[in-house]
This record gives sequence, structure tokens and C-alpha cells, in this order.
Amino acid sequence: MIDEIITAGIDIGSSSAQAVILKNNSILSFSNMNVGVDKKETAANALNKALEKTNISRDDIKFIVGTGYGRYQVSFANKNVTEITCHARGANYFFPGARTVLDMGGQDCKAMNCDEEGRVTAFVMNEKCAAGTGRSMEVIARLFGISLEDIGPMSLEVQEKTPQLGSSCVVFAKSEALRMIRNGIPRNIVLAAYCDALVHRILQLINRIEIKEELVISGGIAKNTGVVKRIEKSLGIQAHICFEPQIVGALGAAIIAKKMFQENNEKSEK
Amino acid sequence: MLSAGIDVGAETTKAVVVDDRRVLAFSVVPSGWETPSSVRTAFNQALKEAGVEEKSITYIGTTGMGGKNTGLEAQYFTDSICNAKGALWSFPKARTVIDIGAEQSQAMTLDGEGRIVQYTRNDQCAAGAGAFLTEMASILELNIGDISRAALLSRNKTTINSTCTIFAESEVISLINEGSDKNDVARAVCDAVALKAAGLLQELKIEKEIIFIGGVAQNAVIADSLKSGIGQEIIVPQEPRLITAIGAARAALTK
Amino acid sequence: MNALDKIHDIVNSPHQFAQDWKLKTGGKVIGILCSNLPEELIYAAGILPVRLLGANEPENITRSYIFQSGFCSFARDCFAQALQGRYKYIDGIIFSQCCPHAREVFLDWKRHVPVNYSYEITGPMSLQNTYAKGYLVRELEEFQKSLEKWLGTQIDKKAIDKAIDIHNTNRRLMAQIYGTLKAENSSLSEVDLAEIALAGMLIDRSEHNLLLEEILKQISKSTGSARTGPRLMLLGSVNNNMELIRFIDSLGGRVVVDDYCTGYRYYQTEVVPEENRLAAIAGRLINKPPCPLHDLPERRRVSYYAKLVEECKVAGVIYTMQRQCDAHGLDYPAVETFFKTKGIPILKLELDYTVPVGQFRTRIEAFLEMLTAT
Amino acid sequence: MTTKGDFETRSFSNEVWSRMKELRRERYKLSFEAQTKGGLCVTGFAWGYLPLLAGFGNFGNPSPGTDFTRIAREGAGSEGLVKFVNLAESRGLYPVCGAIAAHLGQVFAGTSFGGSTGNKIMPDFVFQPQGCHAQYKGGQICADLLGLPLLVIEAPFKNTANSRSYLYSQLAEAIEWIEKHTRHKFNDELFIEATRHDIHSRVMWAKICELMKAIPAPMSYRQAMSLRLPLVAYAYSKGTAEYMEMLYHEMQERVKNQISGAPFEKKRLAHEGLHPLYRPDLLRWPEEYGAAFNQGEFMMAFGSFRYTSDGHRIPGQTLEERGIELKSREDALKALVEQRYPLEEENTDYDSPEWRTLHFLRMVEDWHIDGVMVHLARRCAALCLGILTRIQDIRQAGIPVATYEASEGDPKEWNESRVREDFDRFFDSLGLKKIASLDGGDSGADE
Repeated sequence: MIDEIITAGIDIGSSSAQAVILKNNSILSFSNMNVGVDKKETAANALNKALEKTNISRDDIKFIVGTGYGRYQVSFANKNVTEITCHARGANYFFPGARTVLDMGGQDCKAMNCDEEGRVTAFVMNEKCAAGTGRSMEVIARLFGISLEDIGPMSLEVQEKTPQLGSSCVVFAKSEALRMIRNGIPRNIVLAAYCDALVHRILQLINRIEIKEELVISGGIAKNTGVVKRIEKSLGIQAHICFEPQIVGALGAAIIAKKMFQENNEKSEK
Repeated sequence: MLSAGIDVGAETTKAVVVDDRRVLAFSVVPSGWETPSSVRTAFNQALKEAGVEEKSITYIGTTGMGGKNTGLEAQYFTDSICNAKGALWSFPKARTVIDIGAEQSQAMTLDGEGRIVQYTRNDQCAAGAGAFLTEMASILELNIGDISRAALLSRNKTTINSTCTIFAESEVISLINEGSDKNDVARAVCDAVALKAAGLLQELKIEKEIIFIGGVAQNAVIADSLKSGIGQEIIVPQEPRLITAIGAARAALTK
Repeated sequence: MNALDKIHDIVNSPHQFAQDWKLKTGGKVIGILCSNLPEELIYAAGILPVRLLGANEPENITRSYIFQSGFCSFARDCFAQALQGRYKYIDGIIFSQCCPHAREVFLDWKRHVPVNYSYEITGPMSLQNTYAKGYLVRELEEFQKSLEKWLGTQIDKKAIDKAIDIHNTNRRLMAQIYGTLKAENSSLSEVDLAEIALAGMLIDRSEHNLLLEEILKQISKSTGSARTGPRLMLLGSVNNNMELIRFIDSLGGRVVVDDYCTGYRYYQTEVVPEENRLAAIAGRLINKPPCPLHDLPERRRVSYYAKLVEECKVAGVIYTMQRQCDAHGLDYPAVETFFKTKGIPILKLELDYTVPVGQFRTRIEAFLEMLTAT
Repeated sequence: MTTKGDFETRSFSNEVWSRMKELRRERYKLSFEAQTKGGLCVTGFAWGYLPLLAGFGNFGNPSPGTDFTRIAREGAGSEGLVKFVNLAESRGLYPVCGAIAAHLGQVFAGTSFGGSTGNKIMPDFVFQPQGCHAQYKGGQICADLLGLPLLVIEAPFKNTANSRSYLYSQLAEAIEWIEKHTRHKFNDELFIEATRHDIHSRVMWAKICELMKAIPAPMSYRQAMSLRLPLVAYAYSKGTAEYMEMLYHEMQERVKNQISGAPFEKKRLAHEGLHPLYRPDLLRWPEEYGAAFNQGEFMMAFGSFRYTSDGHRIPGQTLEERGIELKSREDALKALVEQRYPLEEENTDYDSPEWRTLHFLRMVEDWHIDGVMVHLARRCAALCLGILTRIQDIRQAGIPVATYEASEGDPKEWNESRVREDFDRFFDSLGLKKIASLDGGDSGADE
């Protein structure tokens, strides 16, 4: 058994990428950046950015796990693990009591149950035509020229019942928003409508697994208070959100990297 | 006598000024979220182009998804009617019209008077619509205009299996990662749209001449692939985006 | 050329065998649209029955104007083959009571791709019905008459007995083949297995038997390297997509058994000979494991699954559902509950014409990670 | 409607409306009280062969979810209905038939069978005659959820002697099954009565539909949907049989006096497929353009029709008209079976695309239809079968046809602006101009 193990996890999502460097059980450093054209390059950059903040070198890292939708682009990773497994593990690191984890990426939304060690016991992902729902937020934000973070507060100003969106494809999100605006519906209500629609789909999804406390929300969506508050309200559960919800996946990957490294050693020692 | 037609689409707003014989001027502006203002901009631009006063316009026809509240003193017509009238006015022998816009794809056959004989349109799925093309272009880091140019350079045939925009996306990405040539993928994207359009046409008993209009018709590769798809000649107007607006102008006039 | 390669070729050019067979024998080929058919009877008439399948090509090739968007992707794909003239060689088409989408294919086929013989056996819906067998027997009598009229010959008892024997042997051999996958070190891969099963629906059963015997001989000699990875059961809608199994395999899963009507279920249950041959054949159709549409009022599928799980030490289940397959869609809650109570995780995938790799990868990988407690 | 119409419209008489509402109330009360009065309570999707149950005396027949009519009242996008559909989907029922999902969602939620009103009832068993395959499996899921025995009756497509005897023996067996499972006694007299009424009500509805050939048509499609209600699950009652007579005579009166269901008939349209049940007002949209829906397969549903050899649809005959007197249980069973498999149509494959098309074209002819609007119900496997092929044929026959997309039961599939666009385009292409807008959506139902 080696006393000091340094591992790293790299999470390449559809829009953002993160790296976490883990020393034994403490986060040495992390990085969070936008995904560039070349995902392989992005992966390297993410790791380097994280390394810069430390006094260790690339070679000190014993094992690297790549995760996320672009995990196969982390060419230098020793192994790839899905974001589902990683988010559960990462959530468990911050909140050992976590039994339900919700993660929403640009393409897919996932909900999972996990045990006291952060192992996934059940999970669900969105149905075909609900894909990309997360991205509708970005679409709308771009349309209105506001940042994702602004959506929450603006949408929460709205008290009245919001108009219901058709269940049509996210590709129509923009024009549906335009339709509403053209019918004289104020922006914050449109935003609220989109938050409602998104939460609606999240709830449908999360209802297909057991909703066991504690609930952790990770990924970019956790930064959208408009969505988080609504989920908490309709579930009647307080959600945990760590200081940087976007690194949860990368962190989980780093933790799994450590486990895998140890297992490999045990094997080789035999 | 002068008339104007304004087509407020999902992506762009088009305005034309026509007299009894020809299109005097046109303009295309992005559809903002205040329809009246984007309509106003488009209209003014067209007027300026034509060098005519607004008051000399006798009739204004509007159409398209935002055509009902343009803030103008105008008559509204459904896009199908406008497509028919616009196509027939521009091409007197037109008997079939296929229109692929940002979101709507529709096909129709006409009689000599421009009355719609058969009509059909796409179902509630983005596949095959302009929006699909736009999404794919952005993944390929091409602007929508360049996608056909890229497709023309394609050497090897490849296909996109999923027509669901979102999943086609991940498919395109994996194709690229597996080292497929960008141009080939661009070609595959165009073919996918064309095949969808061909399917639409097959629903009707189509007759010559077949006019291909709407934003997507600007893509030469799609037009070409559609041609071979249905095994018939198709005509693409110089400015396929304008036909609907022209139809609106004509509809207003002939009322 | 060894048997497995032959199987491989058959599956990869599914129309070849039947076409050659026609040239060689001058016999008639009939396309069948469901697994619940009296194949013994068809075979006894000297006809080669082939299962009509899709090619898992992009959906665009199916002309949209015949089936609307919400239509079963398999049925659509299957019909697309006909529209493209790939089934020119079939002389007739036979359908028996199953899902309405398959039935629509049958009806539209006759219309858009004329064949010179077609017949619909409206078998019973609820196979548990007291009168189901009697009703089916009478339907089969009608069917036999119609076949004989078309062929202008009688189908004699001896021929039927021979057909029954060939098919029963075939089922017995298939059971053995599937049995080998219970072993950790079977030299057969799940892809081999799936192809072997599929091939049987495309070629003469007696020839299939020869191939099976040869394969069994081979694997009894050689044992493959012990394989790890979770043992999976595939079930759900009709599915002849080898790509899916290959994909699961490439991600480290092991499909040890399936319940597809294009797979193991097709080979379930032997015909128990009776004096009335048609009653014997009907008996099998009534008693074989049902598809969801036939599985009522009682739910008998689940007890059949319990048996498979037991025999094959299944660790996880992947439920593949063709888009818009109400039959399997409506049965899912019951099946899900059953496996959950047994503590066996189940993953539901919405199949389309092709395996949407991008869409499935994360789901399947995560499922495997869960089963291996990564 | 504000503008004056081409035709005089008048509401149906109070007698008719109040009788209809009475029957509806009566049936509704039965659903909740039959059990307490020692009767059976039975549920399930589809409403065939109910006279059989009537043979056990007054029985309750609540639908697994709320009735379709309730779904109608819930309205599109209404919190309630969407919640139910979502609940069903969250239990893994996706993507399946929207209406079934909407119904089962309520069973999941425990709001059906009076669960919402507090006085919850538990049916004795699920009676599931073969409707579409979704209803068939839906009945089974319902039985699972409620832990009730399930009784299925199937009726194969083919009209053959074999099908007849198959159905006959199932129905006969069903009587014993019910007696065994519920310990209720079967009464032949009651059964015979109910059978007579059932057949009578359905024949009368067929005759009423036939009166719709008149120009102007004496009833609007929307009115028909309301006035037909008692037929859906209560056709076997004496009350309904008499009510149908009453309605028929009033229809005759209206035809004589040129009273129209809609103010204009510039175009007489057919509506194909089951309309979105949560938006019945859609059936009146044509009126804004001076047109009216007149016919459709769903309008004819529940009626007892026969087909002539050249494809025309004509009303069947009542037992009296056929000079048949039901003397025994066997006679009644036979009569029920022959309702499903008319002897004169034995061995004709009326389910084939060719016949389906011919029947449709004949309807267009006989009812003077100028255009057809088709509902392509998303996720509905049954109603849409063959519809596109049929649309082809209708086009080939030179009849204007258009489609709109929604779902009969799932409001989430409803996109008002899109559907409106589809209707407007269609009216436009028919050369119709908007002349009025409906005052208060669905008032035409006169309910």
C-alpha cells in the first residue's frame, strides 16, 4: 500500500470541461473551462490548468480517469468511466449522506440512487425526445442576451402560473420563446415557463427512481437557482449543492482513479 | 399598381415590393422578438431599395408564423396560399411546390389558377427542417452557407442514421472523432434533409414543374440530392426565401 | 468453410440463401411476419418460410407516406425492404395474429408490393383462452385448405410428421447451443449465438440442423478463454439488430440469453405429436412462451423469465423496446417490477432503425459499471 | 356566433337534452351505488357486450380513469390531466397510447373510482373485451394495480363461422366465470331485455347518422358527441333505447324544417380519427369559416351499420325489424355475436385497406363531404393504422384532405398554434374565409 497517491479526473462535457487533482482524499486543485473545438486539446488544457495551481508535475499523477460525454477524447487517461458513476462518487465525497443525485448536462439529464459509498444502485436517463432539454436554457439565455446565472433570479420574480410549453423538440425552443414574446408575454415569464418545463421533465425522470434523501444536484444546472428552487419546492426536499457543482464529475473520476490504481497494485503485488 | 408582401418566419423576416410584372425590391432581416419592429425594418429597407414611398403601396399582404400581428395595415394569408401564389407568379408552369423553412416543411400541388389541390407538411419533429441543418452546421463549425460548399468536396459516402437532431449531433461528433472527413459528414447531413423532403413529396401526386423554395433551398447540394431522390427536375428560384413574401404581395393585390 | 462462417454469411446476406434455394429446388418461398406461425405445415407443403426482417438502415429509406412517424420502427424498416424490391423472390406472405403494426405491414405489402399468395391466420389473442386451441385448429384447417388450393397438391400426414420432426430437432439443438453459453468459457460469443438463431429463420431448417450439429461438435472440442463481465439477458420487442449485441459485447457486457421472437423464443417448446397433426402444431403455438400481446389474463412471461434467470445466472436485464411498440411498452411496468423484486437491475432502451451508438453508450456503460460496482 | 347564418340553427329540445343528462347521471350514480344495492361493479377499457353484465341486474361501470368526457372537461394542458399522464410515464409507461396513459395515471394516483371524491369504490373485476391492443393490455395493467381478476373477451377480425362460435363460447363461459368469481346470479330475462335495448339503441344511432346526409345536416358533430353519450356505455338500458327513438324523431323533424346543426355549410367536412378529447371545441372550428364537420368514422362508432356489396353504409335492422324474438339466453348470445359478425357479411374482409377506402369514399359521396381533416394522433397505434394509405386514396379520388397532429388523450402533445395553422391552411385551400369567431369556445355543446 503506497502512502501517498495522487490521481486526476477529467470531465469533458458537451459545453464545459473540468479537471480535478486528488491527493489521497483531498482536492489538491481543480480547473473549469469551456470546451474548445478540439476536445483532446481541451482535456490537456484542463489538466494543465489544474496542475499550474500545484507544485506537483504531470508525472506525479499515478492514474487518470476520463469521464463525461467526451471521455473518449481524454487520450491520456488510463481509463474511462461514465459521468453517471462519477457524479455519484463525487457527490458522495461532499455529502456522504447523498442517496439521490441529479445531474443535468447539455445533452442528457441523469438521476441516480447511490449507496453510502457512492456506488450507483439505480439510474435513469431522459427519453429520446427529451434530449437536449438542458440546452434549451442556453438557447434562451443567448436569445435574451443574459447569462445562465441570471435566469434563476429573473424567473423567480414570477408568481403567476406560467404558460405551458409544447412537448416539442428542443430545437424549437427558440421559436417557441419568440412566439411567446410576440404574443406579448414578458421575458421573465418566458424564462419561468422554460424553468417550469425543464423542472417538469426532471421530475418525471427522478420519479422513475426512488427519491431518497439526501438529494444532491450537480452539474451546470445546479447554478440555475430558478430550476433548483423549483425542484426543491415540488419535491419538498432541500437539495445539497457543493461550492463548485460542475467539478463533481471530475472529482468522482479522480476518486475512482485512486481506487483503480490501488486495485491494480494489489493485482501486481500478487 | 404596387403591393408589398411580408413573410415573418421563425428565423428571418422577408419583405418584397412588387408591381404587376416584377419584384422591384426585397429585404431579409432576422426575426427579432418584436415582430412590428423587425417588420418595419424589413419593410423600410425594401421601400428604400425600390425607391418608392410607403403611401404609394396600394396593398400589403403578410404571412408566416408572426404574420398576424405586424403592426401594419395589412391582410394576413396563410403561408401555403402564399407559397402557391408566389410560385405560380414566378413560374407560370409551377404545379408542385416544396417549401423547407427553419421549422416547417410543406409540399403542395397546384392547379393553373394557383389553387391548392393537395397539401402535406412535416410532423412535429425537427428532423429534416432548416433548424436541423443549422444545428449540424454549428457542430461542424461551418456557417450555414458553407455547409453545401463543404458537401460538394465530399469524396466518400457516409450516412447519418438518427434523424433526431439531438442524437444526430452526437452521431456527427463520433463520426468526426472516428476520423470521418468533415466534408463527407456535411454531405450526409444534406442527404438526410433531402431524403426527408423527398418523403414529403412522395405523399403527393406530383406534377411538373416542381419549385423548391424556403431557406433550405439555398443549399445546392440538398436541391441536387432531392432531384435524384424523386428522379425529377426541380426548379430553385434565385431567391427561394422570397417566394412566400411575393405570394403575400400577390394575394393582397388579387383580392 | 466452417459452420460459423456459413452462419455469418447467411446473416450478412439474408436474401441469398432463399434465392439460391429457389433456383436449386424450383420451390416456393413464403415470407412470414410473426414467430407464432405453423411453420411445420408450411414446410410440409414444400415451401421455404423466411422471416421478414428489417435491415437496420436509416429511417429515411422508408417512404414516410405509408406509415406515420409514430409507427413501429421495426415494422417500418421491414416494409422498407419490400419497397426497395429486396424481397422480389418471395411468392407469398403469411401473417398471424400479432401486433397491429405488423398487420398493417401485411396489408400494405399486398397493396404496394403485390405477391401471388397471401394469407392471414387470425390466431387467438389470449392464448390462455379455454377455446383458443379449438379455434386455432379450425383456423389452421382453413389455412391448410388455402395452401393446398394454391399449390394444387395435398399436404399429407407423413410430410407434416417429417416437418414436425425436423423442427423439433432444430429446437432441441438450439437449446443445446444456448446451453453452452451458461459456461464461463464457452467458445461461442453472444454474437455467434444471435447469428445462429437468426440464420435459422432464413434457411431450410434441415440445413440449419446440419450446421448446428457441426457447431456443437466444434465447441465440444474447443473451449474459449474464460470470460468475465456481467451476464445479461436481452428482452423486448422484435429485434434482429446484431449491432446492438456487438456493441454491448464491445463495452464488456455478456448477453447469455434473450427473449426475442427473433431469438431464443422462436425456438421454444416442441410439438407434442397427436393423431390430429394440426392440433399438435396448434398445441405448441398455444403453449410456447407468449409475446406480451398474448400474455393475458394471467402474466406467464414473468414465470418464464424467472426460469431463464435461474438457468443462465442472469445479473442484469436490458429491455429493448422498438419505438412505438405498445405491446412491450405496456408490459414494461410489470416486467420492471418483477426484476426489481428479484433484485436484478433492468435498463430500458428505446430502439430505432439503427443502434444510436452515441445515445446508448453512456447508458449501457453506466449500467455495466453499476453491475460491477465500479 | 354573431353573423347570421345560411341556415336556421336551433338547440335540440329540452326533452332531449335533459333526457340525455338524466341517463348520464343515472349511469354515473349506478357506478357508485350499484354495489351498495347488491349489484356488480365492473371496470375496463372499451364497452362491448355490456348486456351480458346487465344480465346480473343493475351494475356499476366506472371507467379505469375518469371518463373520456371528464378528460374533455379537464381541457388541454390542464394541471390535472398532464399530472396523470406524467405519473403513468414515470411508472415506465412511455411511449405508449396517450389516452391509456391518461387513464392509468389516475389509477396510479388513486383518484379513479371515486378516490378523489372520498367515497372510493372497488370494482368486482375488470371486464376487457377486445378493443385495440392498448386497451387490451391497459385492462390487464388496471387489474394488476387493483388486484382484481381479469376477464377478457376476444373477437378476431375475420367474420367467419369459426370467429362466431369462438366468440359465442367465450361469452357463454364468461357468464359462468362471473357467477363463479362474484357469486352473483345471472338472470336470462334481464339479459334478453338488455340485448334487445342494446341492439335497438345502436341501430337507432345508425339511423340518426343517416339523417346527417340531409342538407343542411340537422346536428353538428360537436352536438353529436354530447348527444351520443348514453350510447357509449349505457346502450343496453331501456332508457337509452327510448331516448334514441326520441332523438331520431326530433332529427326527422329538424330535417323536415331545415333546421341545421351549424349556421353555414359552405363546406361539409369529415373528421377522421378520434379528436383530441380534451379539446372538443376543435370540432367547431370550421364554423368560424362557415363550414361544418358532418361525419367521420368516430361519429359512426357505436352505431350498428351494415355495408352493401358496393360499399355503401346503411343502418342495420332492429330485432323487431328482422322479426326476431329472443326467447332464451342462447338466442340473446347469438344476437350479440351476430351484432359483431353480421351473417350477411360473412367471409368479407371489410378490414382490408381496399374496403376501408371504399367505405370511406362512399361516406364522402353519401354524406356530401367536401373535404377531410385527419387527426394523426401521436402515439396512437390503432386509430392511425392505414390512415396514411387511406389519405393517399382520398387524394387520388380528388378529395381535399389535410392532417393535424396532436394526441387523443395526452394534452402535452397539443400545440395550439400549430394545429390552428393546419386548420387555417386547410380552410384557406378550400377557399373559405374567416367570418366569425366562436363565442366562448365550446358553448355549441349546449351542455
